[in-house]
Amino acid sequence: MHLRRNRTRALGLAIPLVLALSMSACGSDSDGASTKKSALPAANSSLKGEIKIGAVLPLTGTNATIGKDQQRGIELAVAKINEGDGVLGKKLVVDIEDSQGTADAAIQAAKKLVSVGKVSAVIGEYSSGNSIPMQQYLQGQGVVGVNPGSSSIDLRSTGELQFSTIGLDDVAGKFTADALTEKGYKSIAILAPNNSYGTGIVDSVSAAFEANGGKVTTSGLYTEGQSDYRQELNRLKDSEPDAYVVTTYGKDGTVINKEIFELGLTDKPVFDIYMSQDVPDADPKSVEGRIGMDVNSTSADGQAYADLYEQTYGENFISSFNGYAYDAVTLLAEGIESAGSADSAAIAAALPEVSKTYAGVTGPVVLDADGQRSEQPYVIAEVKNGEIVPQ
Amino acid sequence: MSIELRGVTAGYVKGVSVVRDIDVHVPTKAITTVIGPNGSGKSTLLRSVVGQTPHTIGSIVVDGTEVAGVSAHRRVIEHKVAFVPQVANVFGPLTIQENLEVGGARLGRARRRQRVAEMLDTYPDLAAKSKVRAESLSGGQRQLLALARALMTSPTTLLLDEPSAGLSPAMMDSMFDAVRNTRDLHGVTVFLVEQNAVQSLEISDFGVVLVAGELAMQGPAQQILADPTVGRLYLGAA
Amino acid sequence: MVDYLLGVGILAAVYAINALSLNLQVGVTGLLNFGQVAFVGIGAYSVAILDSHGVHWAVGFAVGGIIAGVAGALVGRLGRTLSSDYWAIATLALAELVRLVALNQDGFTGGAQGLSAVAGLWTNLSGTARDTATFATIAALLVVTYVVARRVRNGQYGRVLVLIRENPDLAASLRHDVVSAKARVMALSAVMASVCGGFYAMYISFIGPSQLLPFATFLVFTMVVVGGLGNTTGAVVGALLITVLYDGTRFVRDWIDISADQAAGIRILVIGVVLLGFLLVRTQGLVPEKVRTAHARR
Amino acid sequence: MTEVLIDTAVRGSIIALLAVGLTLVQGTLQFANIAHMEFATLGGYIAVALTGAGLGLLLSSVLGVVIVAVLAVVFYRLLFRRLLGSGTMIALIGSLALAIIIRAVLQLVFGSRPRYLPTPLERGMDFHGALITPSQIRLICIALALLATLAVVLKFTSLGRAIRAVAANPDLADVSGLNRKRVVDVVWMVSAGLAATSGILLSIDSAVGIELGFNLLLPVFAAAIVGGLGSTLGATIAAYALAFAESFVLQVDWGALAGGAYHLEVGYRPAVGFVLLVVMLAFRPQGLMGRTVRRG
Repeated sequence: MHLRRNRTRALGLAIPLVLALSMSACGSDSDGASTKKSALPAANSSLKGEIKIGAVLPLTGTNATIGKDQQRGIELAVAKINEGDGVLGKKLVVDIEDSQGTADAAIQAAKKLVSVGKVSAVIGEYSSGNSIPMQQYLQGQGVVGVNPGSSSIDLRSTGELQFSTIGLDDVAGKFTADALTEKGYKSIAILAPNNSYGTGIVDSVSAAFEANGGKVTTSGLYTEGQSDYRQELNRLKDSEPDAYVVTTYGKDGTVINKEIFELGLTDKPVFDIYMSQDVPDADPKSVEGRIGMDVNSTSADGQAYADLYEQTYGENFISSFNGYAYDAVTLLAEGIESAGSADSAAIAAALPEVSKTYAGVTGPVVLDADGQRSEQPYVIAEVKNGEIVPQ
Repeated sequence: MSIELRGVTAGYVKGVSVVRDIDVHVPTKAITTVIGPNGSGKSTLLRSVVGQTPHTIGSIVVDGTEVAGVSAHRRVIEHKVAFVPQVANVFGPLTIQENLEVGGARLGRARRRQRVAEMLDTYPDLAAKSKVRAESLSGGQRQLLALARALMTSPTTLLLDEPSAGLSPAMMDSMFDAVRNTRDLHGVTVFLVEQNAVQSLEISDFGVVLVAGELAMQGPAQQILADPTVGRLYLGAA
Repeated sequence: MVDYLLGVGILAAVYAINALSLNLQVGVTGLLNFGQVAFVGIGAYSVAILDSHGVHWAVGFAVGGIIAGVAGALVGRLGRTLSSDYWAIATLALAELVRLVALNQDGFTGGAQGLSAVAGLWTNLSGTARDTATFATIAALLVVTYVVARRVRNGQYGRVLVLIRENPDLAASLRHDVVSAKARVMALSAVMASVCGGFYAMYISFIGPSQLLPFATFLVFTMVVVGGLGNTTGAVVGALLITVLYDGTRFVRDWIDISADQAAGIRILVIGVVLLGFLLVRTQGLVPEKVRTAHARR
Repeated sequence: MTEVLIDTAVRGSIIALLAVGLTLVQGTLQFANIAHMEFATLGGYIAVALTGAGLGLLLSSVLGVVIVAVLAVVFYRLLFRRLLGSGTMIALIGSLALAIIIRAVLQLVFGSRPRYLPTPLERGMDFHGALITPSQIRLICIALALLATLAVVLKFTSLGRAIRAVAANPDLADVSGLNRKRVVDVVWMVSAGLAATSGILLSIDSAVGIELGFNLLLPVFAAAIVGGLGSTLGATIAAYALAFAESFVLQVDWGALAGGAYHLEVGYRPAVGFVLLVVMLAFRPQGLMGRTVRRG
């Protein structure tokens, strides 16, 4: 391990023009493996052969933090399964590919998994804009797809081989709107990223909140990857709502949270949709006291899982999304077990049935007629002393 | 001060020479004019002396020192060569005063100031407009400014590329006067290229004729002027 | 594995068409188009948008070709008074404008989400057979493009284009209509690029604004430079090599133990180093253009 | 409206610091350096690295500027001299390649997540109804001071005169005895230093990411071109004008013209620069302050 890492360094130094490498001493902390505290349990040695499934995650790009967290969920699930009886007596292997956070790279990665790896199921991705085309591609190839992180309602119609272990925005939007109404806010201003997730959540929250008799003063969509979002935030501020509702992705969230603080938006309540997406990356001072909703990772079985996570990686969940990835792997494994083969169509047929009795670490995952998770425990939380705590 | 060209071959692109195997002697404190038809390589020859043709072979000796391979700005500083190009011969966005100051960039501050004053004295036309941008000057004034700029460093050798190009007949006369005065007053060796062969040869001591990149003739200016072939071809004589 | 190789082959052929188009502009005519990806996008979006309204792909190709051709001609005319570096920046800005529209006009283009489930080719086949048929189709398309590009390059018109690159003043003084010649070559190249874009959208079943990022253009620039600016065969060779290199680096993480972030960095770094290396050490590329060596430029 | 002015001052300063450098290099070498914007990104990351190594913010920033300035000269001598020998087109593509390489290396070293300089989070101060943070005030002041210094140096010192002379007529500068190579070295150093300053100021104001420089590419080119390439005063004015336009079009209620209420999507902000750029290039390629039409 050490040898290999050194070789990588040497390779980097050999590349001409890499003057900046002088700074590599204070370099990257993005290597997931290196932060591990205790090793994952070894696989059961009686397992013979392999069953391979794929995963396409945003390991680089805007959502790299989430991708890394999803990868952890997968690692934990695989370790748990292989520590026990494996799948059909074989060892479960998950090939993880990087989607680079873009749709075409996600599809290319899926193509590689399908054509080289011959996998019968692919887990992924995180952004709806990537998950939707990827699932459509998988559907065309007759491969099962399981979405562990996207919430656009368009995922309902990607095909009968496609599933989600996370509740979609129609579920989340209703929950959010009800929470806002319950807190007594009469008007809200919404900011979301300009992508399919953002447009979806704005639509579903707005519709549900207005149905509750509330008013949406303005809704803004921001372009990801900018260095400054003051324009967008000033628009929210100028519309003078009772509360601001924001949902961002980590990378932009840090800048947005900083500017929310600087521009004094924190004088009013700031409600965060999927808090764990952006709060962990933000300057703690800028999000202190922030309220918001998030998916609830801690179900009955969840606490043991949370402990295992903490033990293995030496820190608390960095997002909520590891759990859905964990559930995606475990549910698929149970589906394969129940189908008795790794054939895509057989797995797809078995999954809804299996899901009825499956107790996930994120709670029950009952798949509806569209293969989508029909129940989703959410939680209202707030940031206290830099930690997200349930309210 | 004298210039010796021996076997000079020069061009802008490697392997494509514009002038070939030129041997020319430019005597000290004399005015020597190069004439020849368009495209005969007159300017290229001149530019090889100041070091502005990228590819030059042969020997160029200025005042006893080989300068081939020496960069243009060092030829100017160390070998006291000054050059006035034909077009783009002033710094347009800079004022007249600034143009002169750039010409004397290598002088000390006090010396530079003194030279600027001297130049403005010598050319009262320029003095009146010293704070004006050079690009707003007329063609003749520009040519004068270019000359003054070149003289800032008190050169011993002055190279002029078609100083009369584009000037009105009256301006042309004063230009040639200025060239001759410069030589007479400062004892400068002048090597110039001219389209206007008759007038330039009249103020010159020696002449050089280039044809298609090769040396056709050289000798005293009067002799060239009198040569019937040259006269018929380049001097517009009947 | 066969399927994956076919996939790489299809991708390489798509890129080769793109490179042939860019080579006509940059290599032959000296028009530094940094916005090539916009033409590709026009083709891809035309096919995808019309497909989502149930229109046959052939119509999509035709519409995309016409729009791209007109756009190309207009951009070519924009070059009238501009020096090459200004024009390059202008094309980059135009391409970014196209991307911005694609991103923000969500009713039309699907916005950030793009348009997915674009109908593929050979839907009556499946598996390897389908990939093989798709590969055969794009290969045939590549051959046609190659023949056209070669004829243009080696014909009278091609000589005018090279003259425009080497010496625009001379070209104008020889009474060549420089503006019109530029506009025509831009139009032709734009049509080629739009066809390749339409095909790509069908093959990958998706088009979105993230595919219109400038890096897509720069990748094709690398292909053209590596192959040899101005050489038609070179463009194809460069496209093949760079596709294999770029797609191959996807496997880097399978061989050495690095983080995904670093792997992504290396993939981009490889392209940058190859491009710069060729420009510095072997400017003429692998398959040099003949005229270039004879008249070295200043 | 105060918001628009603050916005203009902040963004205009960032763009101006980059645009004057771009325009200086363009003026002296007649080539558009696409990698120029990456000097800003480099500056930000080097400052991040140095603060991470325990140096103070001010020292890290100054060192960052110096390191980038030196690097730029190294790039110029090792790469661009040779590339320029093969023509401006090759140099332009080469600068693009360098930009890609710098970004890739930064991603390799720092990862793709944004980095922050250790500055305290500060609440904005009320300034005629809009909020401005102390770091923004510093940003504007530093930028204006640097731009003014540059203007004075260019106008009144012999170095400035030499730079202007080389920009106006490089060949004539040679035969006037100016050491053009040295002047160009200085120009690279100064413009890269200004770019790095811009990047560091932006990093302090928000964050530094891999895309920092690239996101500024077109606005900066727009400012430099609109200002008339080679004119630093023009570039400065154009930078602030562009920033104002970007902010203004978003504030205007375009719908009011038709009786409704419609504000342009904020996502279209970059389009202002693109459109300005293309319109300028189509109709007035010499720029607002440009005096001569360049070679076609």
